[in-house]
Amino acid sequence: MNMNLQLMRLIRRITGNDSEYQTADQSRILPALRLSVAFLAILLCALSQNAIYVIMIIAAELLWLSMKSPIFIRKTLKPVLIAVLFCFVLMLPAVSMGHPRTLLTVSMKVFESVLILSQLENSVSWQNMTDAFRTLHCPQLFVFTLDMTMRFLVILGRYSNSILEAVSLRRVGPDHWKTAGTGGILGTTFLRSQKMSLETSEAMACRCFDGEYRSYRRRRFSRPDALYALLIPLLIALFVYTQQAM
Amino acid sequence: MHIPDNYLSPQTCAVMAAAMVPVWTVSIKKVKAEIPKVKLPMLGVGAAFSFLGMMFNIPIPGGTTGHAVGGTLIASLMGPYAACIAVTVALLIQALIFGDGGILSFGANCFNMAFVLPFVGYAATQLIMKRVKGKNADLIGSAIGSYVGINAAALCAAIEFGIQPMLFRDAAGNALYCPYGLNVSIPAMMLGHLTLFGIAEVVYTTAVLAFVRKAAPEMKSSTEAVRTALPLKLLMAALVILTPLGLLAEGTAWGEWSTDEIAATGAGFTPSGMLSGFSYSSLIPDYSLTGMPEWLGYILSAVIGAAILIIIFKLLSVAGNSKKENLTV
Amino acid sequence: MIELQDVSYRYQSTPMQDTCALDHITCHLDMGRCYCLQGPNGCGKSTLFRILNGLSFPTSGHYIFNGMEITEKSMRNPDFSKNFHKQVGFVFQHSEIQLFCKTVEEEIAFGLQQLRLPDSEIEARVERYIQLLHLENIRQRAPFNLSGGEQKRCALAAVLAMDPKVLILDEPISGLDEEGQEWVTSFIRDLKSPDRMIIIATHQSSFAEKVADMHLQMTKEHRMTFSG
Amino acid sequence: MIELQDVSYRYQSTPMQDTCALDHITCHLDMGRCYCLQGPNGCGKSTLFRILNGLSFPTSGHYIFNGMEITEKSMRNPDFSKNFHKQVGFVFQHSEIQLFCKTVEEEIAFGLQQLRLPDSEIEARVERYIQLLHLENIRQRAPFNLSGGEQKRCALAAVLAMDPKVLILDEPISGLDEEGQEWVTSFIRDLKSPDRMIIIATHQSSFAEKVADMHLQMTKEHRMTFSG
Ligand SMILES: Nc1ncnc2c1ncn2[C@@H]1O[C@H](COP(=O)(O)OP(=O)(O)OP(=O)(O)O)[C@@H](O)[C@H]1O
Ligand SMILES: Nc1ncnc2c1ncn2[C@@H]1O[C@H](COP(=O)(O)OP(=O)(O)OP(=O)(O)O)[C@@H](O)[C@H]1O
Ligand SMILES: [Mg+2]
Ligand SMILES: [Mg+2]
Repeated sequence: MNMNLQLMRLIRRITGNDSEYQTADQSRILPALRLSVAFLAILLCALSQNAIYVIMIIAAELLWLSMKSPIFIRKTLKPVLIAVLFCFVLMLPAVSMGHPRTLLTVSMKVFESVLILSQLENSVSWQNMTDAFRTLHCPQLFVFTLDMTMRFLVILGRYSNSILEAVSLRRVGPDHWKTAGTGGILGTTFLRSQKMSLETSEAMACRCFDGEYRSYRRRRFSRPDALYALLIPLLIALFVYTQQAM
Repeated sequence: MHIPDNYLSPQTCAVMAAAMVPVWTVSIKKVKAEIPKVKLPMLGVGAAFSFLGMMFNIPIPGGTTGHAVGGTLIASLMGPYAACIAVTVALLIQALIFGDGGILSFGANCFNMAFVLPFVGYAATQLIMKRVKGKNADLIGSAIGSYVGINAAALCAAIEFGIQPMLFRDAAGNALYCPYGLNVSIPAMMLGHLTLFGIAEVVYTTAVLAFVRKAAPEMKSSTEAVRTALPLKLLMAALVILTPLGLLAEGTAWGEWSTDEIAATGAGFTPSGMLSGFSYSSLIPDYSLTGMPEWLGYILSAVIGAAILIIIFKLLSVAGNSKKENLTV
Repeated sequence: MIELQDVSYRYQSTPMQDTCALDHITCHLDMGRCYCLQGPNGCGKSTLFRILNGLSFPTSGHYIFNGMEITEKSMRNPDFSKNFHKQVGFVFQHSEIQLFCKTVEEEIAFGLQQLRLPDSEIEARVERYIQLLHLENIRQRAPFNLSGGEQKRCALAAVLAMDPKVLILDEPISGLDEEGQEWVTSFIRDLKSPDRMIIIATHQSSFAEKVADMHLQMTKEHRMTFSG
Repeated sequence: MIELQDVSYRYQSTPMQDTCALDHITCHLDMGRCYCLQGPNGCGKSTLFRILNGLSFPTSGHYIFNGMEITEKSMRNPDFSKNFHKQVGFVFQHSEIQLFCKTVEEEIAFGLQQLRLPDSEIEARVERYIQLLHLENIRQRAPFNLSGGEQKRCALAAVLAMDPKVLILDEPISGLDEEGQEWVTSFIRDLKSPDRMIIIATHQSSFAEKVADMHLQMTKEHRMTFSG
């Protein structure tokens, strides 16, 4: 039963970070645009045959990151460091197998792509992410499923949190497996969260939801967006230049 | 089993993504037609199940991680088409929100875990269920099905890894992406999945199924209607045959092109110089990189150095008051 | 307008065990009236409301809305169900699960957008209901981070803004402060009109007395008894 | 017994933006009293209760319970926190998120088992509270499948059965039917004793009048003003 609680704590940790910083360091750029630029940058880096392009992207990303709040930086860098460390350890044997360069190129590219993704995920909330996929004309069913999944996870996290609090209030005895009695707690939590997310979708239906999301005061394509969009030709030009000139 | 970006060549990723497009199209059509609208939110719950299973991942040698996927589980609850969509969504969330598995390799990850796994798992499940009689036939079927499914998916991932060094090398003969051949990747991948992760998937699948059967029988009701139609079987066969072919074709073409191109430009880029330039000692030695204009090297080093310094100081400033943990039970 | 013919409902929580929630209910509800439904805990009020909103369907019996029977099958037709939901507004008993948007403003705008109203109209209505329900200070906040009473206000605003012909409110004043309770009372009174029906479940007799034309009473045995 | 010294609380929803919920609250609550806390929606009642229960901690100021300060650090000590929770009972505003067992019976027995009471005593108390709160018909049901009022009763039973010295009830009668409201009123009156403190938040003045010795009033500005 302690394992049950432990699992729920884990779920809370996994899903809880959404509500904590839901609008933290939110970027003012259209999410769809941000998603596209991030994708392009990762793609070009992967295609790049030399290191300069990748290093340039890393430099730009780091510079941008250094302007952010410390909390944001820590949140962003944690997954990056883990991924790079993991990659480095994995690729180390390759050096002795006659691929010395692979270690470096792959680690560097992993650093770059995880950094881009991590910044993206920290500066665009998941709801905006759903928006972005809608803007990019993904199938409705897909967007809907994405939305429902995130909703369920958020509800699950929030609900686990309050259940854990409720348990802590009444779990006043010494830890003992016999007196625990919370064996079904994880299952109950799942069922209950599922019921709650179903009810939420019912509430949406009651307000005439027909599967098509529209956003209130939909963001128009503004001047910062246009500037940001300039990154696309810039990235491509830089790519072409670095691939040829050096 | 999440393949991160840059372990596979962009070409491989493109082929895998292209292979997924018809699968996704068919799945969406099928789900729309066969699952009643009120049950659609269950897709989200399925995706969340899969997502949670995938959070408990353990790194394995060969460049990826091992974990339960729950694809067969969703397939036996809601059918393979729904499972395809649900796992796709779970993978997308992992890639975008948790940085697990790459964006470019998203197609490849979906191919393994959202296509091969649930469909193979479902087929195996159905096969077993027809042979076995009794109350627990569905549990036994799903158990074996999930084991077969996850191993099929792991094999696919291993092959994708393993063909990288054969197809993609730079002028100096170094692997551009994952450096391990099939002789390394297949044992590395399968060893874990035939044992630990295969069992984890089986346990996860049967535990949740048994739980759902007991606690929420209504969740299980929409499964009977789903049948793997003949066109899909054909499509599957075609994909199984065509995808590796496509990979080979793409790979060789690119490989030749890149060597040619590098040979043609000749003077500028010298991989070996670059390598000795910064693979030892610090990342950017002597404040410049061989092979690039000196001024650019200076600027880049300065930018990176300054940024890193600022970041370090900012991190130090919050190091003391570590993040508030919620009260634990 | 609304007709329930011998409606029963049983919750099938497990295959073995089912719970009766409604037992052979027959009644006829007309436009232009304000009904108050009262009854002890667990008598089936919320269940009845789910059926009236086409979220659950009678285990036996028929629910006829405006001459058309509402069944699981008919609700599967998206056009039909959207049209039905356009006419019926529902405030849940637990309003925290009824809120799903990023901000209070968007929450109120959601239904209006689904009705495809022009943008200017949407903005005007959002503004109006934010002011009516005193949500000015929290208009940009996330609904799930609000206090219980604030959530109820937000849910009320979101549904009332859509101006449905049939308005179903499950315990609309529980959790509201006294000012809010008074506001809801007077708002419902103003809302009454010949082409609108209001159905309210409540445990507060004083409130029921103030707003209702007709009282419906449910018993512990999940049956309905009328009382003028 | 309970002392709040200049307690403020701010919800930090984002690093940039935070919401004030309590603003420099100082008060002293004694054993043997029944306090009623009233105030408009969103004034901070539930937040105050979270702090009193050691679920949140003051952003600034001190909360002293029985001579010991309750801080995040002291609550991390399992023995200390268990001993603290043993003395304080709390019924949530949304009681549906407070229930976590498989059946109503288990829910009530959970806390009693934690207290290491003898089995016979546990059974007797469970039986007693099931009868007191009219839960006989639903004793074997899963709490999350109950109606709103039934859930509230179940949460009340689970907490009251533990017989804590300090009892904190967040809107205990909202969602209860009239019979239930009366029962809670009379039960709280009977419960009053020199070695027990009861703190209740409510929006219903009539209820507050009936049970409270002392009225605490909170304002929209998240401050506390006393009134005899
Ligand atoms: N999801 C569910 N599964 C099984 N039984 C349920 C479920 N929801 C409600 N019930 C049962 O159905 C009956 C009617 O519940 P309902 O919620 O309609 O009551 P209610 O009149 O709204 O009560 P309250 O005044 O407490 O809100 C109750 O006995 C309840 O336990
Ligand atoms: N999790 C949260 N995150 C951010 N702000 C919150 C959160 N919970 C409550 N608040 C805000 O804190 C303030 C106090 O909330 P609280 O729940 O304590 O009010 P309350 O007095 O209990 O109101 P009610 O009578 O409506 O229950 C409100 O302005 C509310 O919006
Ligand atoms: Mg109800
Ligand atoms: Mg409150």
